[in-house]
Order: sequence, then C-alpha cells, then structure tokens
Amino acid sequence: MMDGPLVLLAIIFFPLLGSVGGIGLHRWGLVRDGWTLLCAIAMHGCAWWLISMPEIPPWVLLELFEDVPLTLHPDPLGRIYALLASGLWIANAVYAFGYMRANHEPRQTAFYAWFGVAMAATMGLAFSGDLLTLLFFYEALTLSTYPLVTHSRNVASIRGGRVYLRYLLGSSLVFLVLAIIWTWAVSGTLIFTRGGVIPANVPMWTYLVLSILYAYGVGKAALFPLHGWLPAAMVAPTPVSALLHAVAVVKAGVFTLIKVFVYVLGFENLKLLSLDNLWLGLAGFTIIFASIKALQQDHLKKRLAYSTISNLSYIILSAALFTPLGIIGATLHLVTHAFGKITLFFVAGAIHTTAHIDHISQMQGIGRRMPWTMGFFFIGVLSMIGLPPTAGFLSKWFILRAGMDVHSWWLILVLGFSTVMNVAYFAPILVTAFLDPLPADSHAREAPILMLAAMLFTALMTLLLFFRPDLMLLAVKPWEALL
Amino acid sequence: MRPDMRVVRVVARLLIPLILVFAFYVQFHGDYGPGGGFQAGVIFASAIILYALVYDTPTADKILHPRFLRVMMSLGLLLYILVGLACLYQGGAFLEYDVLTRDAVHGQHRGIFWVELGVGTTVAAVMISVVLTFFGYSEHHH
Amino acid sequence: MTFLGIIALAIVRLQDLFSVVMLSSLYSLLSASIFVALDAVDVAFTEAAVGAGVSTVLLLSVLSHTGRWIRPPYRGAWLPLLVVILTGAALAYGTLDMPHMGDPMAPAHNDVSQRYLEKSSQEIGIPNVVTSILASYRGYDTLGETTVIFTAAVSVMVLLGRRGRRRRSPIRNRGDERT
Amino acid sequence: MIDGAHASVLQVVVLLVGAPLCFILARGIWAWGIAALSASASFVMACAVFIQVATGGALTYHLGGWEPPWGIEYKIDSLGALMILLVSGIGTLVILGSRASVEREIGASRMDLFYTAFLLCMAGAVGIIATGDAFNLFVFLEINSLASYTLIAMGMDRRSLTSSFQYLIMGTIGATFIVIGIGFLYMMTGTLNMEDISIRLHEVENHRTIEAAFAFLIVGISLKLALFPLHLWLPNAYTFAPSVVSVFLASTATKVAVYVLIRFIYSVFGSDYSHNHMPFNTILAFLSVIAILIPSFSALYQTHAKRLLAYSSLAQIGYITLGISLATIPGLNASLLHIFTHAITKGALFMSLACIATGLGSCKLHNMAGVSRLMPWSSAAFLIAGLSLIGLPLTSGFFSKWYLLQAILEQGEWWLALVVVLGSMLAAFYVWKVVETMYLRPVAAERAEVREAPWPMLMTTWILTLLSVAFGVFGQSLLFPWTQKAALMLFGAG
Amino acid sequence: MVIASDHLVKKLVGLSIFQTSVFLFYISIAKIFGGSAPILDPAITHYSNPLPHVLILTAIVVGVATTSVGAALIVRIHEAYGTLEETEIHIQDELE
Repeated sequence: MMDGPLVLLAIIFFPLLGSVGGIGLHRWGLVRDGWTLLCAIAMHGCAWWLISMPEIPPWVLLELFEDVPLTLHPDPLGRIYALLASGLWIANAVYAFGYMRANHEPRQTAFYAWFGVAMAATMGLAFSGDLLTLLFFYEALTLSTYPLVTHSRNVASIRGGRVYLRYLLGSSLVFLVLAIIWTWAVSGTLIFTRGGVIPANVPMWTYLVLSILYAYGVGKAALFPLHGWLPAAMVAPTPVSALLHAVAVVKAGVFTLIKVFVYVLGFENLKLLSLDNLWLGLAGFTIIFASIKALQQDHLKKRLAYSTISNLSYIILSAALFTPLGIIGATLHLVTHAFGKITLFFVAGAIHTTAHIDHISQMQGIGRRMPWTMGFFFIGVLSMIGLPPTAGFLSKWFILRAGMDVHSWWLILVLGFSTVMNVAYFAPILVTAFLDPLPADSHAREAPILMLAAMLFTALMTLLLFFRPDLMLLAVKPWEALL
Repeated sequence: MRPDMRVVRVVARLLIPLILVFAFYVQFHGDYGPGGGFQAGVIFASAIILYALVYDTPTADKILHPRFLRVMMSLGLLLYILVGLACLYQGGAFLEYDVLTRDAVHGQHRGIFWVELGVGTTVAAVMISVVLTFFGYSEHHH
Repeated sequence: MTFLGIIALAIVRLQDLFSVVMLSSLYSLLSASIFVALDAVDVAFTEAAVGAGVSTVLLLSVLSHTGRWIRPPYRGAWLPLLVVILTGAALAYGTLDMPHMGDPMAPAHNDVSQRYLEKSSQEIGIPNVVTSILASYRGYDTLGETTVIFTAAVSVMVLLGRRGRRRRSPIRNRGDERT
Repeated sequence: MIDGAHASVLQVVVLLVGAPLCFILARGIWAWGIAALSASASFVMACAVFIQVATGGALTYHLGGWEPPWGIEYKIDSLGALMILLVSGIGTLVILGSRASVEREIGASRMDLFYTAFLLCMAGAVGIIATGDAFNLFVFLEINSLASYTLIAMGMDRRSLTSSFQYLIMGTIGATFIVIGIGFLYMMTGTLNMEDISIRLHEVENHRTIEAAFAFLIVGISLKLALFPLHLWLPNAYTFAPSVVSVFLASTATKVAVYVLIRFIYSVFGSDYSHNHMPFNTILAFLSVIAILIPSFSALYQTHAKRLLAYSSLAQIGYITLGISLATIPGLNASLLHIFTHAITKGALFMSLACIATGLGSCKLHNMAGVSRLMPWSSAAFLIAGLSLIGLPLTSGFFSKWYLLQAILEQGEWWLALVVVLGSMLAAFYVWKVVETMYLRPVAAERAEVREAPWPMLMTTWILTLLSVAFGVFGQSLLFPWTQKAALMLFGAG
Repeated sequence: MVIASDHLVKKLVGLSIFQTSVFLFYISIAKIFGGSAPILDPAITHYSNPLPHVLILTAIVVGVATTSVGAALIVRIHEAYGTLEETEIHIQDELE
C-alpha cells in the first residue's frame, strides 16, 4: 500500500510547510500564526492516521554507502512519539502565540520557521528505520534548535548556545559516530532489527564499549556528565524550553537509547551480559545528582531543567531493566512526563510574562494573583511527584512494578529517594506561591488567554490520562506486542 | 659624466656588435657545436645589458621598449607552441616534427630551427626585460 | 672540487653581501669549468652565462639598493644545521653503493641514452645530440622550460614593473586591518 | 590518433596559449575574457579526456611522436582524468567568478598580469597530473610553483611578500629534493619514464640508492604537501594571498602534491616496496595524527577567517595521508575520496570568504560580525560548506570520513578512529566560531551599507557549495566507483 | 645553510649554490671515462651520456627563473619593511 510513505512524508513536510508559509506570510502576523496552527493540526491528524495503520514496510530513501541505505520505518514506539510531539506542538503553538506577543519578542517569523524545522527533524528521527537516518535527523534537530536557543542574540544566549553545541554536537560527532561505524564494522548493517544486529560471536567487551559509546554519544539523553547543556539551553524563550527541552529534543535522546536497546544491541543480550548494572548505575547516579542540583536552583526554569534531567534518567532506568515491562514503563513515562513537564514550563513562562519574575524566591503569593496558572502548576507538580490523580502516578507505578519483577532494589531505592526529592524541591514553590504574602509592588496578574488555554489543555490531559489509562495503553499495545 | 666612462663606452660600442654577431652564430650553429636558443638568447641579452650599463636604462628602454619586449617574449613562446600545433595540423602528434615536410629528417631540421628560434627570442626578451626592470626599478625607487 | 667547498663555507660565514655574490658567481664559474672537464660543454656554456652572468647582475642590482652589509645572525642555527647534515648524510648514504663514476656499464648508460647516440643521426640528423634531445626527443620539456622563463618574466613585472607595481600608502600597507 | 588523445595534451596547450595572449593584447576585462575562454576550453578538453578514459581505459600520448622511454609520454588513467577534471573545473569556476574580487584586491590595471599568472599556474597543475615522465613532472611543478609565488605576492597586505618568499624558499628546496630523488632513480635505471622506471626498479630494488631516492622524493613532496613538520609556509601563503588565489591554491595545490605522492608511492616504487620495505607507514601515520590534531587546535585560536581555514586545510591533509598510511585499498580509496570532497568543500569555503572580503574588504573575524545580515547568500554558503567540513551526515565531508573510519576499523586501529572523530569535533568548534560571528553578532554601524557580492562570485560559490552537498548524497554513485577503480589499479589489483 | 641564514639574500644565494651542487651531481652521472662531448663525429666512438646534460640545461633555466623571482621579492620586501633580516621582519609583523 502506497499511503504509508505518503503519511510519513506528510508528517515530515507539514511543519516545513508551516515554516515556508510562515516566511511567506511574515507581513501578516495573525495569518502566519493561523497557518502555523493549521499545519500543526494537519500534522497531528496524520499522526493519528499513522497510529491506526497496520505495519508499514521499511521505505528505502537512497543508498548512501554501499549496502548502507537510508530508510524510514515507523515502529510503534516511533508512532507514539510522533503522536505525542505533534499533539503537544498544537498546544505549544497556541501558547507561543500568546507568549511571543506578550513579551514583544523580535524576529517571530524566524522563530516559528526554525520551530517548524525542529519539529520536522523530530518526526524524521521518530520514523528513522536505521542508525544513519537517525544520526542525520539527530544532528538536524541539534542544529535547527540552535537558532531557537540563541534567539535573543544577547551575550548570555550566545554563551548558552555555545555550550548547547559543544555538548550535543561534540558528543554525537565523537561517540555516536564512532558507535555507529563500530556497529557497522561488527554487524555489517545499520537497519533496526528486533533483537539487535550484533552477531552472537562478538566478545563481551564489544558490548561494553558500544554501551558506553551510545550512552555518551546520545548527549540529548543528558546522562551525567553530559547533562550540562540542558540548564544552559534555558536561555531560550519559554515555548522552546517547554516543547523542545521538555519533550522533543530530550525525549529524542531517550527515544534513541530505547531504540538502540531494542533494535541494535538487543536488550536480551545486554541482560545476559548483565550490562544492565552499568546502565542502571549511570541512570541512577544521574537521578540522584540531578535531584540534589535541582534543590539548589532558585531560577525556576533551571530547577525544572534539572528535574527533567532526573526524569530522563527514570526512563533510561526503567528501560535498562531490559525487560519488556521495563521498556513499557519507560515508554509510558516518556508520555506522561511530557504532559506534566510542559505544563510546568508553561506556567514558568506565564509568570515570566506577567510578573517578570524568574526566580522562585521572588514568587511570594503570586498564587493569589494568578490562581489558574498556579493551579495548573499544582497539577503538574503532582504528576512530577507521581501522586494520583495524575498520569505521573501511572508511569511511576509501572516502573516500580517492573523493578519489583526483577527485584531491582537499586531502582526502587533510587525512585523512592528521588520522589522524596521531588517533594522537597517542588513543594516549597507552591508554599511560596500560595501562602506567602504578596509584596505590595507586585504587578502579577493572570496570564493571557491563549497561554491559559494551552496550560488548561495539558493539565487536563495529565488528569485524563490517569482516569482513562486505556487511551494510552491502546497506543502502547502494538509496542508491547512487538517486545 | 666621468671621463673614464667615455673610454668604456667606446669599448662597449665596439664590443656590442661582436657579441650580437656571436649570439646569432650560437643561435643558428647550435646544431653543430655547443649552444642553442637558450645560450644565444642569454648572450644577446648580455649585449643589451652591457649597453644599459654603460649608457643608462631609459636610453635602453627607448631602443627596446618594455612593451616590445613583452610582445617578443610572448611571441617566442607562441612560436614554439605553433610549431607543435602545426605538427598536429599535419596529422602528427604534438611537436612531432617529422610530419612538417615529406622527408622526416628534413622536418626535424625545420622543426628544431623554429623551436630554437622561439626559445632564443623568449629568453633574450625575458632576460633583457628582467634585468632592465631591476635597473629601472632601483632608479625610480631612489 | 675542494675549491667549491671552501667557497661555499666562505659564503656562509661572510658578512659582506657584495663578496658573497661575487663568490657565488665564482662558484658557478668553477663548476662550469668542472662541467667542461666532464664533457658537458653545453651545460658549462649555459652555467657560465647564467650563473656567473645573469644571476650575478641581478643580485648586484638587488644589493645596489638594499645595502651590502649585514649584521651577524641573532640566533644560533643548530636545527637548520642538523637538517643540512641529515640531507648530506642521506646523499652520502645514497651514493655509497651507486655505480662507480664513469663506469660505462652503469645502468644510466643503458639503451635509452645509447639510442640517442646511435639513432639520432638518422632520426634527427644533427651532430649535437644534446640539441636533438633538447629540441626534439624531449622537446616538450623545453617548451616547459621556456614557459618557466616566461613565468619568471611575468612575475618580475608583477613585482617591479612600472605599471604593475601598485603604489601602497601606509594604510594600504596594512590593508587587512582596515576595511 | 583519435581526438581524445590529442585533447590530453591540448588541455595544457590551450592554457599555455592563453597565457601569452593575455599577456600581450589584453587589458582589464579582456584579460578576464581570454582567461575564461582558454580555461573553459581546457575544461572541455578535460571532459573529453575523462569520457575517453571512462570508456576506453587509460590514455597515453607520445609527445613529439617519440615512443617512451625516449620521448616524453602523457599517461592519464582514471585517477588522473578525475584529478584533471577537478583542477581545471575549479580553476575555470574561479576565473569565471573572480573578476569583482580581482578588481577590488589587485586593481583592474594588473588584471592581465594576474590572469596570465593564473593560467600558467593552472597549466602547471594540469601538466603535473597528466605527465608520465619524472623530469617533465618537475618542470611543470616549477611552472606551477613560480606562478603561485607570483599570485601570492599580489596580495593586499605587505606580508603577502614575505609569505611568498618563504613559500619560494621552501618550495624550491622541495623541488630540488625531488630532482635529487629523480637523479638517483635515473642513475639506477637509466630512464625517466615512470612506468619504465617501475619496471626496471625490480632488478635493483634493494640498492640503498633506491632507498635514498625514496627518502628524497617523499621529503621533497611532503614540503610541497605541507605535511606536518614541513607545513610552516602554508598558513601565511593562504592567508595573505588574494582571496581568489587562496580558493584555487587551497582546493588544488596540496591536492596535486598528494597526487604526485601517490604517483611515486604506487606507480613508480610500487605499493609493495613503499609499504613493506621501510617504516614509511608508521612514520606517515604518526605525522598524520599530529597533523590532524595540532593544526585543528591552533585553528580554534585564529582571529582571521582565512588563516583559520588554512589550519583546517593542514588537518585535512592529515586525514588524506592517514588513509594512505593504512597501506590498504580501502584506506587509499578513502584518501582519494577525501581529496575530492575536501577540494570542493574548501574551495566553496574560501570562495564564500572571497565574496565576504569583496564586501567588507577583510576577513578578520571581528570585521565579519553580523555579516549574515549584509551578505546572506555568501554567509549561507559558508555555513553549508562548513557543515560539510565538519562532516555532518549527508554532506561530502561525512561521505569521505565514513570510508576513512571504515578503513581504519578494518585494520582494528580504534585509536586512529578516535583521532579522526576528535578532528571533526574540533572542526565543528572552529567552524562554529566563524558562524557565530557571522550570524549572531551585531553589525558594526560603519558597515551597514555593505552589499552582497556580485552574482558571478555567488554563482561560483554556490556551485561549489551545492557540489559539496551533492557528493555527500550521491557520492556512492558519482565518485566512489572511480576512486575504487583507481585504488585497485594503484595496488595493481585491478 | 639556506634555512640557517637570517638574511634573505643569503638564503637565495645558498639556494642557488645548493642547486648548482645538484647539477654537478647529475653531470657526474653522465660522465664516461674515455668518452667525449656528445657531439657526433665519425672519429669518436665513446660519448658521455647526453641525457643528463639536457636535464641540467633545463634545471639551470629553472634555477635562474627562481632566482630572479626571489630577487624581485627581496627588493619589494626591502621596500615594504626597510630590512632584509628575517628576525626584524618577524618583529615588525608582530607589532602590526
């Protein structure tokens, strides 16, 4: 059937269409925004269509090297990821319209254009059917988000952008490229294959080396010590931090790692070689480290960034149990954390917009002026901590169960610790916001309607996913079947 | 002008024609004795340089205008290439003199003659213009 | 031969450029005479005309406005000296088991040169084998050689030619800093 | 003889004719016209030769009709044909696009001299590649070198003079070494025709004279090649030469030198002798590693865009020689691929800098602040070509580096692989140093009225840029078969 | 010697001396004892090898070409820097 490739093309090209059209319409701001939104919705629709589709055969784009083709092949995980990212793009777009206007940001057209390119790269990454295609879209994503990080072009943002590239481009150019070519050298193929491509006869240390190379090649997964770029990227306008640095880019990292586990190294083999200890160790340490760092941050977005780092490591941790259930847990957390975290970033952006406040210590009593906003924040926090009735509870619970199954006390310990830490670094914000008295000179007021709408949507989704988990599990089914 | 210069000039006047004649001898006798286009060119040049030394560069420039030298050196090179192309035109390889006339050896003779002439012209012109440029430069530099 | 060595050494030591140039021209005159001794009449002829003639004139005219005295070098030149020694060693190493000089059986005097000596009289029909090789067998080299000379002339015109030379104001001198 | 064969010599001769014509009867724009005409003619000839070689195999041409070893022979195999296509192609493109830049940096009054020298330089390069005769190679090498000294000396800054002189000294020493090497070879074999030499060498192979010859030739060529310890002349030369000259030199000069190196290693001495009789591989690999790392680091600290690229060129030479030092067919193939991809990429980079220099009058980084707003097309070209220099996927840089890494891992030399990827990381950093300045820094007020470069320059720039991307995407079908064939041939396996 | 000297003129002279020595080496290859100059003459049977002579003729020309270019550069450098001592030139460049 031909409409498989067609849908893929559509999903990858709608955002680009949005960019190009946006540039064309840059004179008429409203039309441009409308057009962008239209493209986002169309893309999301295609993503739903794709979810409903049966297995699509791999689609070879071209033969880049001898017997190294570039292929697109959307597997269940990729479809879920695409659906998630495209859906949140709608919300984020709406939010961005409000945010960019309210903050009188310059060069909005360029902003939306690069945003579209970044989304396209994300989609390509989601659908890539082999490591080389993945590498290409991975780098494309890095480069297309760079202009967004440095959007305001002041010294701070340039410095932030430099760090961003140093970490992401550097790590991928050195370790990821090496890992990929090494994989090719031992296996002779880069096509994703269930159960891994590494032949049985290779020595154990090859797996070890490859594991380390992938762990640090995929800088977007922000494993310690390659986490530094994420806080640095917070100089970007909030919509960027919200969608890209809470969802698209960072999730691209863990998504890549899961793909590597399932399709390249083969998690069964890793389990047999008991390399899970290595991964659990890395992820666990990162969680603990990040939680402690988060506690020290006063800048709200920075604190959220560190929380993101630790949550990314949840996902890796769960996947690194190397059991199907663990990977399902990872997938679920990938989704739920997205909704929760994007809500929190939206809130942070809203506060920045109306109260011109970035630091937690200055947020006394703003909950009284912006009750809706802080209400959404509350929901987000619940989801982060993993308390019902929010989606976060669901995924954390899954991860715990997966850990129980293999009696991984380390995982349970880490998870417990970080939950405590979550409370420790989120609760004070709520206390400050709701209980402390509002300073007289504060001109905080409720956020613009567009931003509120976006927050409402994501917050509701966080709740909805708790009450109707079947929706999510429905999407996850084929993935489970494949594992 | 210092008096001794006059003596030098007289000597030079006598010498220069001899050198020129010698140059032409070397040019066209190169097939039989040592010498050929290059040596001839150098000798010819040396005559002019001698002239430029005993008189002054502008006078030398008047006799052999830089532009004229420029044309000559280019023509020499072009002559060489033209001989080669002529061989091509005659259906031979580049610079294959055999085909220039019916008799191969005679063709060689002719080819070599013209080629040597080209070399001689270029070398002479180059040497003269290079040296004169040096002299000239040093003059209007100080 | 020993003369050459002495001269070369003197050139390195001397502080007076004028005598340096003179010695170098003497050097090429001597080598020209050696060429004659080695039956290379054409080469000797050329070397004398060029080495002793043209280059000397050129270098003198350079000195005519760059001054002839130089101060002793600032830095000791051990590294370059080492390089030179290494080069010499390599040369010696290479020449150690090369065929004896003048040995008619040496590979260099194989069929290739024999052919020139034997056949050129029929093929070219002029006695001076050097000329016939120069102009015919390896005529293309000579074309290249002519081009080299031509290039040199172009180069000199670029650098010193009246119209060619661009007048540089001190600003222009540092053109790169300014925009 | 059929025309294709004649074209093999005519592609040089048209340039040699063009030069004096340019010299005598051309002023200003006409000089450009003649140069463009003869360069294009030469390019057409090169295409004819290429087709000839592609269909009929290696092409030989007996100059003067004397069969080798008595006469001089032109011998063009698939590699040579490709190299000539590269050199004359880039040369033609540069000439076509160069006018505005030359007018600005050298002045219309000296155009005739400039283009004469340029044509001679080109003729020298093509002659070097085409010839099958050791001494003829030296002669054309000198044509090429003298012309390059001249071109470099035409730069705006007075330091162009000293750079040119430094290059002259180094280059002449190198050439003299080559002559000594050839002399040794002649002494042992009595012939100058490369093919003939390689045949006769086998009888006298383990003479020490041959070893000396090898040593002298390699050192001499390495000087021309600017291989690591002998590289000092290159950064100055590339920095202070006129912009378009930097383009031509950067994309062809060292490449031709590499070609000569390969010719001697494989066609004259033979891969077996070169790789197995001496510690050549180890030394070369070692030097290459240094050549990749140290210049890349020093590139990070440059404040002059052209100089930065010059250092990166040194690193790229390191990649090329690294591939050769592997002494395997895939390694050599990778080197050949990198020669082409890098020639085009670096050409594009320097050309975009030439555009910028025409606009701003300088390529100092601090002058280039925010130039992307003033000259968007030039800056975009730099950015894209820069990505290819870094070696990001789907660019030609990635294409050749991929095969290099593959060849390295095949030998199990994982640490060399590490060096390569480190090199590309450093490349990312120093390229981005420029990109950041061009795109994110504010424009200085006094440059607000600077305009984009004229379209011919942009055309050249963008043709090169797009080529450097195209080879990354379609290199497998466009480039790989040729280099593969050449590598097999050079190893005597094909 | 060539590289060692601090003075550009000396560098150039050294270079040409180096080249001349190489010429000598070549011609010594060509020598054959009992041979004579390669100008054909029925009376003579042994000749020295003419090929190296040709090569050196070319090499000499190349040499003088290089020398003249170098000399021209020197003149211009002297004009631009007022000195020919390499060290001083470097110092001046540093100052810029």
